[in-house]
Amino acid sequence: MTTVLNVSGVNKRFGGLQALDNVNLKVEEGQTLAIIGPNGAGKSTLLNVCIGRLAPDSGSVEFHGETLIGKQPYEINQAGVARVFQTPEIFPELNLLENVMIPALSKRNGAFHFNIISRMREEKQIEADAISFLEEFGLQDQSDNEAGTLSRGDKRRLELAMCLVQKPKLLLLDEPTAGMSRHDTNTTIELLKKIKESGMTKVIIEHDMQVVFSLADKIVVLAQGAIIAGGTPDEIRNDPKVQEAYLGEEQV
Amino acid sequence: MNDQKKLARDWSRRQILKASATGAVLAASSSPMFFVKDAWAANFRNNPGNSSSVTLGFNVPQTGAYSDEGADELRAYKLAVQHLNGEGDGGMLNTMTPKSLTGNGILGKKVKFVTGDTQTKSDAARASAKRMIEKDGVLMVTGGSSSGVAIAVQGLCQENGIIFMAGLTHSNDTTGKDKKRYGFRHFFNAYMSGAALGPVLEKEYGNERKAYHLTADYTWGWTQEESMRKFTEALGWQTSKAVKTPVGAGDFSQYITPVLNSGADVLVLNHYGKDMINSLTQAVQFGLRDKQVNGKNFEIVVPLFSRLMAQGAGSNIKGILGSTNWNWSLQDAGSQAFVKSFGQAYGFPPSMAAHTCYVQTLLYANACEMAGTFNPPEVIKSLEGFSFDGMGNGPTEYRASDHQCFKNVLVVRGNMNPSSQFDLLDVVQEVPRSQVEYDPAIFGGKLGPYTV
Amino acid sequence: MDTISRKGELRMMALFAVIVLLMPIWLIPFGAAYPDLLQKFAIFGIFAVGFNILFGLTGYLSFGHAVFLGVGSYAAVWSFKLFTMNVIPAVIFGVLFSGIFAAVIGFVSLRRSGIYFSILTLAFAQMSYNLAYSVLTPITNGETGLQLRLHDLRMIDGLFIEAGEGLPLTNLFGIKMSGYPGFYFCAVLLILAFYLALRIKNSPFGMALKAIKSNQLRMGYTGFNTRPYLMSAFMISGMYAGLAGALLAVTDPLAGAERMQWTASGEVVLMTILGGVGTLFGPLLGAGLIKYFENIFSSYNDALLQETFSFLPDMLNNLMVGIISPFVGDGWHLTLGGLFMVIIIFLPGGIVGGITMVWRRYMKKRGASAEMEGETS
Amino acid sequence: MDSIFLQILNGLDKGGAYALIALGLTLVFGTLGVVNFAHGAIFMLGSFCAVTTQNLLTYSKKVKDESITYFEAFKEVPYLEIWWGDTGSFIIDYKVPFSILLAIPVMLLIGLAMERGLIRHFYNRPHADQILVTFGLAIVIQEIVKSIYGANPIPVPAPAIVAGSASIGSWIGLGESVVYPWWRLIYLANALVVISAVFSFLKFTTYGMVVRAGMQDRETVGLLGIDIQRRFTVVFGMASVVVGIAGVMYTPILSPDYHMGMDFLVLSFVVVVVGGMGSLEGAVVAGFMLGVLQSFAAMNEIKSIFPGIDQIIVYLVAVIILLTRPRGLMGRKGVMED
Repeated sequence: MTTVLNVSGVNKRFGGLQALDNVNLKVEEGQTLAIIGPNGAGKSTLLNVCIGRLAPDSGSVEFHGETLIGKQPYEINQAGVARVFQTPEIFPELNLLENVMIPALSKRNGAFHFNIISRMREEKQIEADAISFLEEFGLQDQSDNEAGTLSRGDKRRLELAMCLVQKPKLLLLDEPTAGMSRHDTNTTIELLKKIKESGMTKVIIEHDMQVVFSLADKIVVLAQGAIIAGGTPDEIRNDPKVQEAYLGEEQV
Repeated sequence: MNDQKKLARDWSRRQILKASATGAVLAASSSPMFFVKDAWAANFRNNPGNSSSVTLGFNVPQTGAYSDEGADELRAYKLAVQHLNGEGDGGMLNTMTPKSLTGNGILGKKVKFVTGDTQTKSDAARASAKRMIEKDGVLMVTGGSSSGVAIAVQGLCQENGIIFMAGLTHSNDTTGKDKKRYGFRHFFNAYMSGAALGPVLEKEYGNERKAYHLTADYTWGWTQEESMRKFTEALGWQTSKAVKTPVGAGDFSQYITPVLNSGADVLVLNHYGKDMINSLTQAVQFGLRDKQVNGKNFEIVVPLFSRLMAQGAGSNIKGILGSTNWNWSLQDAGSQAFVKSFGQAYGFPPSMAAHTCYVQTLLYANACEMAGTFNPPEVIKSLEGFSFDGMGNGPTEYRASDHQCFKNVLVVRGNMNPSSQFDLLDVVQEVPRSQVEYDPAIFGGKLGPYTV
Repeated sequence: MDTISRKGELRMMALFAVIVLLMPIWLIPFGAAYPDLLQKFAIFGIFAVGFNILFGLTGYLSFGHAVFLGVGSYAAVWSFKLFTMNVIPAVIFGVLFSGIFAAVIGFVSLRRSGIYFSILTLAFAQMSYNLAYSVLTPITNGETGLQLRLHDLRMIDGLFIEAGEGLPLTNLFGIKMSGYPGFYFCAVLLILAFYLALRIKNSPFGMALKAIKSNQLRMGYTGFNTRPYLMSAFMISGMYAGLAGALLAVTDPLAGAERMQWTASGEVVLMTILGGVGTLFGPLLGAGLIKYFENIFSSYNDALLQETFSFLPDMLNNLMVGIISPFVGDGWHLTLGGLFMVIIIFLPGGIVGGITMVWRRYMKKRGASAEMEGETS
Repeated sequence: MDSIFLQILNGLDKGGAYALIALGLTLVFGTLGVVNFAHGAIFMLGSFCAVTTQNLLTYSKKVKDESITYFEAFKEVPYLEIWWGDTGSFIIDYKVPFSILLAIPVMLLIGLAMERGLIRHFYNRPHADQILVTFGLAIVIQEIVKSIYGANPIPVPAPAIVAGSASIGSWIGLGESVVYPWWRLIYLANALVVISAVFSFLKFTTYGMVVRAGMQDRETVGLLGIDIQRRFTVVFGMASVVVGIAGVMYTPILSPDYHMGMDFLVLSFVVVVVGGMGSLEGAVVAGFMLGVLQSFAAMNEIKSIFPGIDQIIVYLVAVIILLTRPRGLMGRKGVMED
C-alpha cells in the first residue's frame, strides 16, 4: 500500500498559541482517515496546512512524495487533491450541469487554458461525464436549474459530484454534514459510503460521531494541537485518553 | 398601427433611395467620392438650393463648467436670428457699416437654427457639429467657449467645407498654428491681451517688477503665459517663477503659498473660468493684496477677464487689471444698440461671449449677402479683409492672412464702486488696434485650400 | 445548457448583421440615421461589448476603462501621423498599444478584487488622464487633442502619393473613412467583434470567467489558476476598448485627453448596466441609447418642442413643453441619471434583462394555460 | 523653512476637508456596508445650504436701477437692510456661520430621506449595484442643483472680520511675512472640533457604543434585541450632517458650484481606501496625510525633480498602499481585504 498523504513533524504557532504541536499523520491509499477533536483543537488549522493554505512553522506535508507547502490551491488541486467545504462551495449562478462540467474541464485542460474558439456545447465528452456524475448523485432531473436554488443537502451532493468528476487521488472533507438535518446527514453518509466503496482515499474532519464511526478506517484525535490518540474506530472508542479529552462528557 | 404605417410611407421613397445608395457604396467601393460629396446636390455642401430657409448651427456648452457662458451665447444667437429675419428692434443691424443686410433673412431666405451641446469636450463638440452638418444640413457652425473645442470644431468644419465662426476662444493657436481657411475669429487672443496690457502695466506698476505666474496647465494657459512674459519682460520686468497648475484643481492654496515668500511683487493668474475664480479668491484670502514686497504694493493681474467670471469672484475682483474683448458699458452706438435689445429681451446686459457670438452671426450673414451666394469659397473671400464698424469695437478688420479680427482691445479694472450689480468692470483704456497688431508669420500655420 | 447551438449562433449572427448594416434605414424615423451618430453607435457598441467581457463575465467592475479608449485613439492618430493614412495599421496599432497598457494596468490592478479593483483602475485612469493633459503634452497635445498636420511625416504615404494642399483623409486603400463608408467599416468590425464576444461567452474560457464571477474560492480549489483568466479577460476587454478608440480616430482623426477621464469610464458602465450586464445585446442597446440621448436629446430646444407638439391646442402645447423641457436640451444629463436609477432599482438586469423576464413569464403563463387546455380537452 | 511651515499648515487644512468627507463616507460604509457614490453630492448640498442662506438673507426688494438707461434693470436691496439697517447688514455678513443653523436640520432630513427612500433597499445588493445607484443619484442631485442655481460658481464670502489673513508668523517667531488666511484657520479648527465630536459621540455615549458594536458585528447586536437598523438610519443622517458642515464651512474657500461634489468624490474615496475601509481613525489620518502630501508635491523644488507629481500624487499613494497593505493604513485585518 502506498502512502498518499504524509504529514510529519508539523508545528504551527499563532502568537502565543501552539495551534499544532508536532503532528504526524499518514494516509494510505484507499483509506478513510477521520480527524476528530473538541472545538479549538486545531482541526481546521491542520486541514489548512494540508492544503497549503497555511505554511507550517516547521515540518513537512507531502502528497505522493511531493511537498504541498507553499503551493497555491489550484496547484494542489491539479496534483490530485479535491476539497469539500463546511458550507458547500458551488457556483450558485450556474446550472448544475455547468457546475460539474467546470471541474471536468480543469482536470482535462489544466490550470489555465486559453480556449476561446471551441464551444461548450461541443464538449460532448465532458458533458457526458458530467451527466453521468449527476445521475450517480441523483441530481440529473435538476441539471438545468441554477445551483443556488438547491437545498443544502443537494448542494453538498453537487459539491461532491464536482470533486469526484475530477477523479481525485485524495478527497478532503471539512465537516460534510455540518448544519444538516438528520435526514440529509443520513443520505450524505450513504453517499460517502458509496464513494468509499469505490476505493477513494479520504480525510474527514467531523464533529458528528455517527458519521465518523460509520465511515472511518482510522481515526486521529486532536486536542490542543497535538495528536493524543490514533487507531481504528474500536480502539478509539475504548481509549481512556480520548474518553477523557473528548468523549468523556458524553459517556457520563 | 396606422400611425406607424403612415410614418413608414412618409420616409419611404427618397430615404430608401438614399439608403440603398449607401448599400451600393459597399459594393461600388471603387468610386469613393460618390458619397462624401452630396452627389445629388449642387456644387457645395448643404446647398439650400430653392429652399425658403437656411439653417445655422449654434454649438455651445450647455452642460459642464461653462454652461452659463453657453446659455448667454445662445441668447445672443437667438437675438441675432430675430434681427436677421427682421424681427425685434434690429439691434446692430442699425449701426453696422458697411452693411449689405436688409432684415429679410439671408439672401431672402428665412434664417432657422439648431442648437447642440459641446459639453466643453472636443469629442462631444465635434459629434454635435457633425450632427448639425450631416443631419440638420447647416451652412455655418458657430459657438464654443474654449480654445480646445474651437480648434477641434474648426478642423472638422474645414474637412467638411462648412464655415466656422468661432465664439469665445482666446488661444493664439486658433488663428495661429491651427488656423483654417474655413475658420474665422472675431474674439481677440492671448497675444493681443499681452500687447494691450503691457504699457498699462508699465504705467501703473512701473518697470521694475518681479512677476510670478500661475498658469493653467493646458494649451490656452501656455500661450497666455508666453504672451504675458514676452510683453512684461520687454518692459524690464523679471519673471521670478512660472508654475503650472492642474486644470480644475479647486483649491489652489498649495500653489499660492510659495508666492508669499518668493520675492515676487506681481502675481499673474493665467487662469480662466472656475479656475480663475478660485485662484483669485484664494490669492486675496492669503493676503497678497495687502502685502508689501520690495517696497511696492503687491499686485495681481488677470490677463483675461469676463463679466461672468467677475460675478463669480465677487468683491475679490476690485481693482484688478485685465483685458477683455468687449464690455457692455461701452458708449458707442453699436454697443448701446446691442445692450438695449439684449437687455429688453432678457433683463440683464450681455456678456462678452454673447457679444462676440452675436457679431459673428451678423458678419457671416453679411458676407453671404455681399457674395450673393452661400457658396463657402465666395463667402470666405468676402469675409477676408472685410473692414467694418459700428459693432462695438470701433473700426475692425478681418485680416485675410489669418482670419483674425483686428480691433481695439479693452484694458479693464475691477470696479471699486460698482453702481449696479452688472457694473463690475471699469474700462481703463481702449488700446488702439495698431498697438496689438502682429505679423501672422510669427505663429506659423497654414490656412489651407478654398475648396475641399 | 444556457448557450446556443451552432445553427442558432449562425441565425443570430445573420440577423444581427442585417440589423446593424440596415441601421441607416430603420433609424430614419428616429432622426438618428446620419453617419456620425451611426458611427458612434457602432464604435461605442464595440466598447461596451468589450467592457461586458470583463464586467459581465467576471464581475470585475473597472472604473477606468476609458484609458484604453484614449490609448487606442492616440496610437491610431500617431500611426496616421508617422506612417500612413491607411486605417488598417492604425487599427492594429490601437489594439496593440491598448493591449500593452491593459497588460500593465491589469497586472497591478488584478491583484485586488471587489471595490479595491474598481478604485485601482480609477486611480490609474485619473493618473493617465492628468498626465496626458499636462506633462505628456508632447505626445498627446494636451487639451487641444492630437491632430493631423500638413507637415506630418507619413513615411509610407510619402513614398507613393504627392502630398496635397489640404489635410489628407483617412482611407481604406483609397476609400475615404468619413461618412457612410466609415460607418460600414465600423459596422463590419462591430459584427466581427460581436461574433468574437459571442464565441468567448460560449467557450470553455468564457465559462471559466462566469465561474470566477460566481465563486472565485471554488475556482481555485477546482484547479483553475484564476489570475491568467482574469488577465486575459482584462486584456481582451482593453483591446476592444482600444479598437473602439482607434475607430474613433479612423472616422475622425483626433484624440483628446478627455476620452480618458473617469466620467468617460463611468459612461461605459452606464451603457452596460442600462442595457443589461452579462447579456450579449444589452451593452449594445445601452451604448446606442446613451449616444442617442447625448446627440438627439441634447439638441432639443423649446422651439423644437413647440414644433413637435404643434398638433396640440396652445395651452396643452405649452404645458407639454413646460413638462418636457427640463429633461431635454441642457437637461439631458438629468434624464440620463434618472433613467439610470430607475433601471438599477427596478430592473437590475437592465433593459434586456427586463425583456427576458417578461418574456419568460409570458411563456410560462402560456405554457401553463396550454397545459390546462390539454387537460380539459 | 517658512514655506515648509506654510505648506504643512496648508496640507492640514486641505486634509481637514478630506478627513471630514472621508469620515462621513466611512461612517456610512462601516455601519450600513453601503458604498455611497452620492456622498460628494451631499457635500455639495451642504455648500448650497450656505448659498441658500445667503439668498434668503439677501431676499431683496427690486428697485429700478437708474444707472442703466438702455433697458429696464433692477437693483436689489435686501429687505433685511431696509428693515434693520446696519443690523441687517451685519446679519448678512455673518451668513456662513448662520447657515450652519440651516444646514444641520436640512442635511439631517436629506440624509434620513435618502436612507429611508433609497439606500435602505440596497443593503443586500452587491457593492457594484450600490455604487451605480448612488452614482445615478449623484447625477440627478447635481443636475437639479444646476437647474436651480446655474453652473457658475457662486461666491459666498466669509464675514468681513475674518476675510483677511492672520500674521501667524509673528505668533510663533517666524516673522511678519508668514501669514495665513483667518478663515482657513477657522476651517481647520472646525474640522478638528467636528471630528472630536463624532469620536466622542461614538466612544462615550451608549448610543454611539451600540453603533460601534454594530459596526463590528451587526448580527450579534441585532440579536440583543436592539433596533440596530434604526440607529444606522440615524448614523446616515449624522454622516450627512458632518459632510454638510464640511461643505458649508468650505464655501468661503471654494465658491460652490453644482459639480464640486464629483470633484471631491474620487478624492475622498481614495482617502477612505488609503485609510482602510470602515476605519474611522484611518479616514482621519489618511485625510490629513494626503492633504499634506499634496501640498508638498506642489512645491516647486519637488516638481522640478518629478514633473507632474502634483497631478498624480494622491493616486500614486493609493496604488502603492493598495498593493502593499490592502486593508489600508488602519483597516482591521480581514475587513474588505480581498
